[in-house]
Amino acid sequence: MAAASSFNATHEAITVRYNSVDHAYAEQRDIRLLGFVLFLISDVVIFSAFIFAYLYLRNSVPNWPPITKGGHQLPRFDVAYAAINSTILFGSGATMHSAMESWKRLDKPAFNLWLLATIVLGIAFLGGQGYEYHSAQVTWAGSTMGASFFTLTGLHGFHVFIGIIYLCVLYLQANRGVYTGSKYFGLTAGTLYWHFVDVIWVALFFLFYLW
Amino acid sequence: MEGATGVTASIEKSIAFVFAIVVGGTTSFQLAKDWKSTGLDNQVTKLLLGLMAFGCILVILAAVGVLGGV
Amino acid sequence: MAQSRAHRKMSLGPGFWPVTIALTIVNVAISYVIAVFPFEQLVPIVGAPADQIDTLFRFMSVIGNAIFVYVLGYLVYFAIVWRWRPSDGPDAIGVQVHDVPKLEFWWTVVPSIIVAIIAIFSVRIWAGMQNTPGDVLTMEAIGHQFKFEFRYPKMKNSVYDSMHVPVDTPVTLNVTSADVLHSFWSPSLRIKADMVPGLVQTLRFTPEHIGKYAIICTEFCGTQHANMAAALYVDSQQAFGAWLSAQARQQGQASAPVALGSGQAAAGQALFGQKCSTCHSIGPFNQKIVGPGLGHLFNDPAHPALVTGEKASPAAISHILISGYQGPIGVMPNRQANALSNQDIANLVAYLTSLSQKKQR
Amino acid sequence: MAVAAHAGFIGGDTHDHIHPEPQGFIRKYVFSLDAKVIGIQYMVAAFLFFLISGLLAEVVRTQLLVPRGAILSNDTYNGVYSLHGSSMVWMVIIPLMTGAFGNFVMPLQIGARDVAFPWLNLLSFWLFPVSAVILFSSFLIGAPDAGWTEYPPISVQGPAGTSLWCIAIFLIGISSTMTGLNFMVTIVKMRAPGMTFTRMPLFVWASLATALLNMVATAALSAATAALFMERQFNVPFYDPTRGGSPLLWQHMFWFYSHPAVYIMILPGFGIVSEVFPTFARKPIFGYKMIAFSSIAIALLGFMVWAHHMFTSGMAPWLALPFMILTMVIAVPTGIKIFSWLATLWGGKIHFHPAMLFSLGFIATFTFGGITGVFLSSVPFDYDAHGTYFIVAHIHYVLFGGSVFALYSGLYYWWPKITGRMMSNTLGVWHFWLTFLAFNVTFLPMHLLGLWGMPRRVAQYQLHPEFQFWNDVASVGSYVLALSTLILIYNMVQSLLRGRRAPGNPWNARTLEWMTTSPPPYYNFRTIPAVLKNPYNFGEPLPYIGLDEAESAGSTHPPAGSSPLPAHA
Repeated sequence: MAAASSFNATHEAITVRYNSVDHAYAEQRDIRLLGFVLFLISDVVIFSAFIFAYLYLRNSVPNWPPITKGGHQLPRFDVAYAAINSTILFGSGATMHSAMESWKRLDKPAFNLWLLATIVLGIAFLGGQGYEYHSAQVTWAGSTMGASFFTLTGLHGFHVFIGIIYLCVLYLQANRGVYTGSKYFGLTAGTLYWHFVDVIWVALFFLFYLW
Repeated sequence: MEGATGVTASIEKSIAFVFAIVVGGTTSFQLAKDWKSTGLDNQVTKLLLGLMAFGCILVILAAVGVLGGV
Repeated sequence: MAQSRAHRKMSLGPGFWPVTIALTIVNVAISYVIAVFPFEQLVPIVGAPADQIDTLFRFMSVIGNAIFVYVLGYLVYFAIVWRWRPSDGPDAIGVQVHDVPKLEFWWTVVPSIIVAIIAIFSVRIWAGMQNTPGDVLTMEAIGHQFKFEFRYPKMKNSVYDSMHVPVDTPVTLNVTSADVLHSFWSPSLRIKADMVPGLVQTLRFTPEHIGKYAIICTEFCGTQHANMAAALYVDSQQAFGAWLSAQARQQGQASAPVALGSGQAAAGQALFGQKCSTCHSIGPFNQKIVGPGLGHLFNDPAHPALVTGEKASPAAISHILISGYQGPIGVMPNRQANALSNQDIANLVAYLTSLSQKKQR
Repeated sequence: MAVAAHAGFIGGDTHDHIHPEPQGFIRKYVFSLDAKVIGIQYMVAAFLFFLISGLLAEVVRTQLLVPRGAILSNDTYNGVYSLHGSSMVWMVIIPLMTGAFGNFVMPLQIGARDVAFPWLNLLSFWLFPVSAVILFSSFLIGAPDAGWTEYPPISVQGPAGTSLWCIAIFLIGISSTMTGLNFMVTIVKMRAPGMTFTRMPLFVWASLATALLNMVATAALSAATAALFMERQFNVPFYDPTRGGSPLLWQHMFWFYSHPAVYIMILPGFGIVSEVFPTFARKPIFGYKMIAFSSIAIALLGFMVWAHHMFTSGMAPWLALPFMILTMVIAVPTGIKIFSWLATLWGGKIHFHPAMLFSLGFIATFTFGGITGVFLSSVPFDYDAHGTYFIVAHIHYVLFGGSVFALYSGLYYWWPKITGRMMSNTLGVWHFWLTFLAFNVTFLPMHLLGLWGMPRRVAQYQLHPEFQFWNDVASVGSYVLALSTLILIYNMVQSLLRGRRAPGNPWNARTLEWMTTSPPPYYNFRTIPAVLKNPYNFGEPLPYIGLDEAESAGSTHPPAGSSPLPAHA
């Protein structure tokens, strides 16, 4: 009977699926991981929408930076300064990756060190952004350049801020023993999130400073 | 904000250049080490690390004046 | 497999072919009606490209009608013929057929071909609309809340609310907006373009039939959007020339000073009813419709001065009527927009002054 | 049976539920984590908003009884139709399609105990009534007046309530994104063992396609409304052309969401019809794979056609052509679905249950709306019809004649499963015929009005009093439409109060949700069944093993001589 053989095949697949002792956790982990990656994708769409707005506004005027009503052209953003700040953020991505690798090697002290380094670098980046905002010559409401710049970098800065808080929580949880053995999905998610925040900055750095 | 001029800008660019070499090198090394790992999380991580290395290349290009020059 | 072979031997069901033939006859009949339906009598057409768009619409209607009649016809027919009958018993099931790949192939391919034909037809008409030769008359239409402004080359001032074009002359109409989005549409032109502030769009058409047609705003633009309209006059060449010179004469006159003393309050009252009462009441200042009430201009405590800050006087009122007003209270169009002659302005001032005097007594 | 002995092992038992069964009224019915309860909450709330926005529609039709406008000032009227549109789209149809039926039916159909992230689901739901209240409260401070599309710059200058509109739409957008994400993970990861993608019921396929749209497209809406809010409140230039912004930017961002949103509103409806047809025609769905594939094709193509709403807006003219052609291409997968449903009817044993009637009516009206949709995708014709009542007619043929008919069909179909009570078929049949006739009387004349010269969003048509007759016909039709809804309400109430108790599987349907009691227990299935085949093979044994005997009692097929389908009306 076709039905019977198909049942046997299904049955075997199910047996394999439930064979692992930790299958419940593994399954939950897979579900959460997929959910988290999809969340990152929808976040990418939000950034993309604002980036589209920026490109559209930029493309709809003959000069960029735009010329104000008074007839003077707005200044470009400071590339050299932003380049340093960018490397700080990218560096925090590298330290985060090292932290995760230390965790996988079960090297707790190295993990703590790298994670703290990541947090410090993240705060340094935010500070650098704050200084740039403080000394900026364009304003949020003053021009389309200011509108897209402050909206996008502000949204990104908000993500960095949330990320720093998340990393602090992870630091506390990891040292309280919330994560054990192969059960450390929170750390995976934190790493992915932090890398994602870094990569968004690559796009913003290119769009606002280099182009 | 208006870019810093003269000596300040050169110093800033040199710092950025050195930083970017270090970070980009580290990232590329990490990427190479993880190259064969599997699983959704690792695949995404590799993609993101690659893009970050690309970001470091952008910084280097900016520091040597290929990109972002007025 | 066995099932599908069995199904192939089965007939298509009782009455399938007669129904198909009947639906085809219905289709042909409706297609004929669509083809000869005098749509241009319901909404008269001005000229190219309206005729082509009507042809496209007829063509798509014939095809769309054919698809709809077959779908609806088979839907009803299948539902009746294959209905469950009590004699079938409660557990009766239908013919267990899952797939007929050949059929599915054809109902993917045939609609693809049909939409391809519609697409090609549309692209051809679209391309023709882009390439209308000759810019014999190039003019501008500008949307305002809630008026259409028309600008002609060589004419100093704009014309409001009516657009005149000469027959058999290709017209290039550049449309834009002074404030918010509007849309320039004439059902008789069969084309429209949104009027976007800061952006100029071009419409091209060639009027072929003399007459008066409607121009309508089809993009929401504010409170009075529903009443934003204008008239499109297709004139004979001579009439168009006469209209142009009359405009020039009127505009010359309009630059002469207004003789306020010659105003007639009664004529002003009639004019107020036509042109002002959609926005202004003759009650006190606070009795607003769109703009303030104008019944007590000289003696309302809520209205010590005009909205411009000047003290109310016949000269100040006529100034507002001439130049219009734009400020925190709202926007009032200027004399061109309201098509006010010097005599009209004098009459209105006389009427508004008389209102205040009446109240004082 | 040997199979039964394996059951516990195959699916695990009720203890592996994601979260323990809550106790107490609040945790059970208010802040419930259970997808079924959340689905019912969505249904109740959205139905309430349906009545409110339906009332707003009646106000619109009453206003247009006479050319000068019968009852309202222009400003009030503009607020009324804007809120009618906004709330029908975001507070009624989308929540009913994904929130209500998606939450109640989809996890049952894939044999899951719940959705992947119950807490996220709870949050998604509670954002919905909150945003609806914010939306409706905009009436208090000046309702948004620029229609549901809120094109700037008029929306930037619009009444204070426009900012509330932005907040409400932002929040409902976040809620939609989270629901999409949740459903996507649920469908990809939590299907019962053996339920391969080609064994999923078609409503699940439709939900999967919808989840993709919800997750990706809605994020663009959130960005667009956030920017509009910033421009209104903080004077940040995005859309105001006098300050370097672009009104067209909004249109691009808005339609990048709102075109896929039409598919969010119709794809689950396709799924519902694809469930109802086989059950009441007692036949397998014709062309299962093509229907499933076309859902995905429509979803993907749906991302690439947004600018067909902007042919007259001032894009570069040549850009219109690719958008026109892609839009026409969507007609092909949609046609495949319609032909497949027709073929499903052929050779069936069709029972005219109200659910079936609404699905049949759906085919008729949706086909009509689809055909006018192809008309509108043709650029030259769109130059004429854009922004007129022709558009109003088209959108109602696809959103009322399409989505709402499908929702009614789903309501009659799953009502016994949801409530455990049967509804009156006679009243259902009356409801269908009144709705169907009144719907066509209301919206068919609008095609004519549009081409004749009546623009949409007008509070008056005093310049064209000749439009009055057909406007009055439409208004009378809309009143009958409102009355027909009262029949539905009466039917639901009498069913809840004294309806016959529903068996687990009243229609002898074959998808998994009918393999448990009505209403389903908290954990859905005592033991998760294994799935052997596609569900639609009537005349074969049910393709499930490991079902709990007590729960699925009376649903093994065919139970000779028992529980006939409900008699005809």
